[in-house]
Amino acid sequence: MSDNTTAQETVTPIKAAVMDQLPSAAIQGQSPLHHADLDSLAQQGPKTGGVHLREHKLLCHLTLRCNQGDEAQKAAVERVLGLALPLSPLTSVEKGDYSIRWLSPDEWLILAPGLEAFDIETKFRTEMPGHYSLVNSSGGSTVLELSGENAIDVLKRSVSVDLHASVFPIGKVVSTTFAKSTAILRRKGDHTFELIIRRSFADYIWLWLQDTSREFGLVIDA
Amino acid sequence: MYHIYCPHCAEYREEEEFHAAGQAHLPRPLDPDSCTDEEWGTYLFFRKNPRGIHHELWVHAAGCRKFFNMTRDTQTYEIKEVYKIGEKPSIVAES
Amino acid sequence: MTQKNRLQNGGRIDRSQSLTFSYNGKEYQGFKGDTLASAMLANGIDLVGRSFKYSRPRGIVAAGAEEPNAVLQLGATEATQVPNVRATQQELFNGLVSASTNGWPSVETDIMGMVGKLGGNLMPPGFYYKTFMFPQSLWENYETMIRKAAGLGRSPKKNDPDSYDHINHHCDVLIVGAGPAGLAAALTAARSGARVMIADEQNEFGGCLLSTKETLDGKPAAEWVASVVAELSAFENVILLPRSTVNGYHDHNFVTIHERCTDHLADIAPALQARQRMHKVRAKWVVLATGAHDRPLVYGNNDVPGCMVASAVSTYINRYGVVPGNELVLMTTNDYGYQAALDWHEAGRRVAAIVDTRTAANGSRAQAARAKGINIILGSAVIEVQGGKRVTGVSIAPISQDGNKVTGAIKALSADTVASTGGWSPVIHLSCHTGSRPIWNDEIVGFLPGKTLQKQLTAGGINGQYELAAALSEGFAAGQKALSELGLPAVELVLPKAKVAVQDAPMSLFHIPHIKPTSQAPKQFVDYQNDVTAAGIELACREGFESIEHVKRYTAMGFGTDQGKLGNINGMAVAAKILNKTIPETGTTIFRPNYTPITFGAVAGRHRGELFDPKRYSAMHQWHIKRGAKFEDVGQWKRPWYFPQGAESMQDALNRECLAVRNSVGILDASTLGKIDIQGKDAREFLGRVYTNAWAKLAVGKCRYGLMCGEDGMVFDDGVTACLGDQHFLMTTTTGGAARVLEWLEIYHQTEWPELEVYFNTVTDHWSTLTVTGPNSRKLLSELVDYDITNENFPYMDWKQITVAGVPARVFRISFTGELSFEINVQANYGMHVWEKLFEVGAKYSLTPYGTETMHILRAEKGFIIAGQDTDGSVHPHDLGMSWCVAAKKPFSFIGKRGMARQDCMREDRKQLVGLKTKDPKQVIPEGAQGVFDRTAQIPMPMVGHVTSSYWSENLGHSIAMGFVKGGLSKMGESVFYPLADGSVIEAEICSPIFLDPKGERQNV
Amino acid sequence: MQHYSGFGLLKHSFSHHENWQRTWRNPTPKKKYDVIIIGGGGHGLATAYYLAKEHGITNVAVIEKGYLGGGNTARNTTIVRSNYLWDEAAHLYEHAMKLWEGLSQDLNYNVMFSQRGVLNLGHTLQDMRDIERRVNANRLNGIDGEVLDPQQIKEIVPHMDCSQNTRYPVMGASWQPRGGVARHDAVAWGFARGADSYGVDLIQQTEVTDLIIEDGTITGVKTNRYGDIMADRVGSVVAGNSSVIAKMAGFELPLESHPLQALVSEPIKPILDTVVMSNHVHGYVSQSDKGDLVIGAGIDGYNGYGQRGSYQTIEHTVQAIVELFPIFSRVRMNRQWGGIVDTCPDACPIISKTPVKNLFFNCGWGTGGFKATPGSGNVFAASLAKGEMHPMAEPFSMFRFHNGALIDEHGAAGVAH
Repeated sequence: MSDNTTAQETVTPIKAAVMDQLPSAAIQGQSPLHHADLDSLAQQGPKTGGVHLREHKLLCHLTLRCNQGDEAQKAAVERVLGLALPLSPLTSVEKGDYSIRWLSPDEWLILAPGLEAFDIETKFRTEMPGHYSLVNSSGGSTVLELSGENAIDVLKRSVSVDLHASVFPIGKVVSTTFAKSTAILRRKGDHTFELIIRRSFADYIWLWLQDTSREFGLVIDA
Repeated sequence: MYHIYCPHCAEYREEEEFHAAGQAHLPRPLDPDSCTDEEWGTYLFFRKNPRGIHHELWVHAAGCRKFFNMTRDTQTYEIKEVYKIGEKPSIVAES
Repeated sequence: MTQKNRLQNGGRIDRSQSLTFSYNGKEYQGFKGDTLASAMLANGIDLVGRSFKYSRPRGIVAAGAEEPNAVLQLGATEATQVPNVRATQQELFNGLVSASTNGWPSVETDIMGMVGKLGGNLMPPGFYYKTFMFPQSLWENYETMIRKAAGLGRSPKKNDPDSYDHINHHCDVLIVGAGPAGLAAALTAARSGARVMIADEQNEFGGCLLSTKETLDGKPAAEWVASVVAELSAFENVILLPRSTVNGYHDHNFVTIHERCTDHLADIAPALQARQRMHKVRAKWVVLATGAHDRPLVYGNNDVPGCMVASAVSTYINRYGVVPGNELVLMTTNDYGYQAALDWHEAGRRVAAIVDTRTAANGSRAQAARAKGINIILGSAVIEVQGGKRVTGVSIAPISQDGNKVTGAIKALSADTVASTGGWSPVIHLSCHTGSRPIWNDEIVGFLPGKTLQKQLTAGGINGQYELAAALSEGFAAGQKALSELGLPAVELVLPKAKVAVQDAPMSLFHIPHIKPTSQAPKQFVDYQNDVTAAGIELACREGFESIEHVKRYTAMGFGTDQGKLGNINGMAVAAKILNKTIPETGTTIFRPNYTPITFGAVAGRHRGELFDPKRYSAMHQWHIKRGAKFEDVGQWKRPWYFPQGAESMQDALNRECLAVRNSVGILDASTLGKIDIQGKDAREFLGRVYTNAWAKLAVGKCRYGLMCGEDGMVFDDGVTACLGDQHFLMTTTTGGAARVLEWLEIYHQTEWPELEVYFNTVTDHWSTLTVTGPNSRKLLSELVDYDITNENFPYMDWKQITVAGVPARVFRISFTGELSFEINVQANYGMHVWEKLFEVGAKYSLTPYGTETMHILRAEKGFIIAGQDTDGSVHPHDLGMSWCVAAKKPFSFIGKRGMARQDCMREDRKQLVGLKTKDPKQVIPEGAQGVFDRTAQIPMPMVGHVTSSYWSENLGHSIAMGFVKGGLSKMGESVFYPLADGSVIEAEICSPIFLDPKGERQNV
Repeated sequence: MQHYSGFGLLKHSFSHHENWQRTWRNPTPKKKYDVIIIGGGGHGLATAYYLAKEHGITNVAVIEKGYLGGGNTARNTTIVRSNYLWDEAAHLYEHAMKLWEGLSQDLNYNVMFSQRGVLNLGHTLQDMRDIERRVNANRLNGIDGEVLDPQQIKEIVPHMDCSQNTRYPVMGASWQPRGGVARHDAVAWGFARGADSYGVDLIQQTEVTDLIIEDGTITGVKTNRYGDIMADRVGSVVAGNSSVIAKMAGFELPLESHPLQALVSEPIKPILDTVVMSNHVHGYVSQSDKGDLVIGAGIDGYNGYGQRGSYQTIEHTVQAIVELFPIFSRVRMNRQWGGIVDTCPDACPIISKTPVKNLFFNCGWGTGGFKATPGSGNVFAASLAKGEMHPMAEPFSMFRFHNGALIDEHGAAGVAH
């Protein structure tokens, strides 16, 4: 580290600071819903209900900003992730543990296994040409999966976008208002949706989901 | 409540995802220091505020975070068109 | 208690399910399927209330949303009280408790009734405006009386135990009204595969078909309804909403529907269920099939209980098996009216007469009445009724065919019920909500929906099509039209056959003449609920209130909870007559949401209590709670305000926290600060444009404080930005300003300077920020880091990437306290770990957690500003004495530069931020105190500026304050006086705002 | 003018109220007036009234495109207060307050001005600093007001939730006992009747379609019903439509017209005896003498002349009211509507000369118009009479937006009213 910083004073300053933000495995991270203790709720809570909730915590979240018209950049993304940048609005691509969500014409959200953030960032910094930005936002958000036959009923109470399968097919992703917060919503199956929410709003959304799903019965999945 | 087509997300969304950001096509003077107080005050505060066809800036705040232009009738609330920053409106008030 | 008006059979009630309800403390029986109104009529209850102005006895007039009188108080407990429930729309349930709202001591024997009789004449419209003025001092007493008399029901005084729900929908076609037209439209659209919603305010679908004896394909109409409902229910893409009132039609085909989920079960909702639900629908097309309301005629004493609208009589007989009286006189201007008399006759009770205002009546229904031997009196009208708490008789007289005068002798008839109809009024309310003005139509003698920009279709009664066959085919046509507009395939639909009645033209008549002039005739009510009479409207016109909007506002016509559904058109007719205008010339009547009232709870939905607004938490929030922190709301964030120990007072806690930081070490959770990651080769240039100071030369590894102004030159945010890489910066903003600053950067980048290569992303939630500050902070931190953090190796205003407690961190050596400080930034998932580790090793330095209040005091001792507290959008950097932070020489004219150079911004005597030292060091000036130079000046005193920040400084042993003073920066050493509310005056000396360590040595060691 | 009194009512009751005089005439306009006022709302009618009463200028026409008092006067929530922060605004609104206090008697028309007090709630520490700052300024300006703690608030509004369990607990409030509400229509009608009695012509259902301007000086107006009507001076008092008139005159104003929505509950028995306003949770409520809860909040964010706004604004407002008064959850919302408010960048009005000689503007009242009605008309009348701005109007010149001498009342009026 110290070498790194002394290097900063030398003539060729690095363009962007890339940082391995993870401690050794000995130190357990706390997801935004840590205090809700979903694990014990999953064990002690009800096993049947119309709505199932599961948190996919401590994943790697990277926000990529670049030029969708730049072939070299698109090629670089594919080299790094083995996935092509989804270019049409509101679409996403997924392969194994890697997925990319379109957020705006020059913004994408990359999800990958929690430990890989630094490797991916480093690869990008060597592979990616031109003007772009890559930001690690892993600590700032978490992923919730809502499933069950009433999942859509809870969502219709929470977001104003049209969720009908004819206009919201599997793979579609939208950034939208969620109750009085916001979320990135993606359809993963007929009855399965993924919510990416901001850390500081996680408790509010947790309360909201409990309230809206009460009449259907909420099951926490481990 | 408006139903607004976002030219970047390429679909209609509810008004709650957006907000208006004032009159469109108000470029910042290139050399502010050479503006008189009157010119600068006009740039800062004075607006067309028309009854009828109006061109205004909106932002898809809860969506793609992109600004875009809207041609809207401020009397009927009819949205005539949306178009990206840098583009010109195709519908303008006759006067 | 027997139900004396209940028929042995017939109706849609379930006689096997008897229900008990109470009205004004007395118990009654009704049946499942009853409304409260039908059950009251079945039990022979005539009196449902007293009118609010004249306190006249009132009975049930109608059978639906248009009812003006039967407005009752519901609720068995204090918490479940519901004011102003329309008995005609409330389904009966077992144990329902209801009461009338006006009348003292009781609705039966009402003292105010006497006042009404005597004083009524003293209360023409607008009488308030003409009196209660003298003496001025008594107005408050007058007003108290007026307020007591007004109002209908009462609000509960305990909190609502029920919950309310919201749900969003998108559909191809939304049909409003499930009568014949609506059902036909829905079936058409559904069969084509469209996404269909159909809502109806009643408890079951069918609309007028539920209260008619008409047949379809020779079978009872209800059978056709049942078959259609069954088919619709089978479609996956169809949503059926009974008990759901479309209350508002908004722009771009946004429609709100108020569903009463459990109001028919009990006055408190069953467990887990919402009492009511708002459906928020975005429909591609809307079909209004809202039907029409029967319009009563205006005649003398037409408010005596027993006076009803004609169609309501049929509804009570056919739908509820209730005949609301024994002896009926029907007054009509049209053929439809006859149906009430036919139904009455068929129910086996006496029809004293049908009084038809026309000189001839040969339509099918008239013939049917003749065939049954019913006495039909033509060319005449009921000019007045007799009776107090119930009609006892009527006066009938021949009238001229222009409807303006009585032309012959009066004949008296005995009767206990008078049904009247002046024809139908299409229910056009929803079509008006988005600003479309209705159009008068002479043929149907009513208003039709006007031109609209909405994707709206109309079918049936709303179009003035009152015959069943026509309504059905219009519904079908509307469905087909919607399908073709949507590009969906047309469908086949065989419409059931309905009998077609031969019709005579209706007579255009609203206000029945009397032998006396209107002003002297018995009261002829137009708007029952607001006690508006024909005489009152004529008076308003005579007084110059000629626009119908003026008439309505002067008389209050149409401002009741029924919004003039029965009265408005009659009122316009009365005004038109006296003004010698046509009805449309008096103006149109515009209806606004809501069609019928909806509860505030339903509108609020789940967004109440802890869900009213999000609470934002940092990663260490649970620790703060365990440590007993008191919290402060900053934007949506809950930030620790201070950490009291035991019974410690707030001031004691603050003193302890402040001393700890200055003498050893304290820690602040600064995670809520906005953080924006900025990357790109033009990032530096961009910073130079949005900050007032210079950024061109900031080296990698360094931090710098920046001020942000609007184009008007006024400060709106500030913060430290670090250079992470040559093309990579981390900007921090105030907690409250984070979102606004990010949008500020984006709007300039996207609209003004798109050529600059730079990207902005929020990382506020990604980083936890732990501020360790105080002389012992280095000692403490060095025990947890893998790096030499001596001043030489890690100087002030540098940042380093090192590990803290095993977690990789970016540590910034910046200080908001003036002490040696380290701001530790770690990925938020590890914030709690590092925070707890710091306390483990920090114990020996008695590491002290502190909150926002101590932070405020410490920074004030150093004279650091807080944007939003020491600024208010009207101060520029020079006002703050921060000219050092303005780089006027920058090549680019940064945002704010030109603004702060405007004439008024250059004034010498602007209010400027200075330090304030009270003459009595123990005195703390209250924040917000206003200063004056001349303490002896008379009120209004010339004020020179207010105190923005003021605290007791335990460290300094005296109070400290910052505030604005006119020309303050050039008045050092002079006095300002602060006259307080208690009459005392605090004197303070103008000084530098830097009270502690002016050279800034403590933070730099 | 026929005098109104309780005795008069009694007298007329014997003749069945058949002999009441017209409240105002319905005249055909003359060819020329000394002063034409465009806009027959409260402010325009008050201007005409005071022109005649205090300056003897009676050759005046008020030209109204709809009916008298049919704009924002008929659409606001009738709150009256004068506890503004900055001296200029405070003095103007207090001038209005003093006129309110004798208005019913002055007009011989009961405008039902009810000084039941106005509470401005604070929910955060910064709210409370701002409240202290404003109340102190008010006190030194001679305007009544004090800062109350939650216990004192509870005594005034027993049914409001002043507990600590709410999302944003009430920390305190400013209290102006002299504030209150008035019967909005009566204000317009009272001024109209008064002006008419001095001979002012009130021309309704007549729209000004253009201004007649000869080398930089206005000489009259064009109308849709009566052609050209000439005048020595013209005052524009058209609130939300000010930019439209300004366009006719060839200049722009620092104004944006926004929808401002309001709503009422069904009438209920007296439950709330004062006016409660909260900037932070964004809503305000009072109870009319008819029993309706009169409720409003912030403006819609976009420009709009449609006299209606967006549903989510209504939703947020009602949520705020239910948060403050959980007991109102089962009370029902009867009607909603919208006005067109012309907002200024500094939340203060424009009472000003214009680039066109003899053309004066009174506009930009935003959400603060109704409460200022008598004061606004009074100082505007004085300015029109003398051709020079009244000293109290001076600071509100439209040209302050050039030199930067703004009067920033956002702190005091962040939310409507």
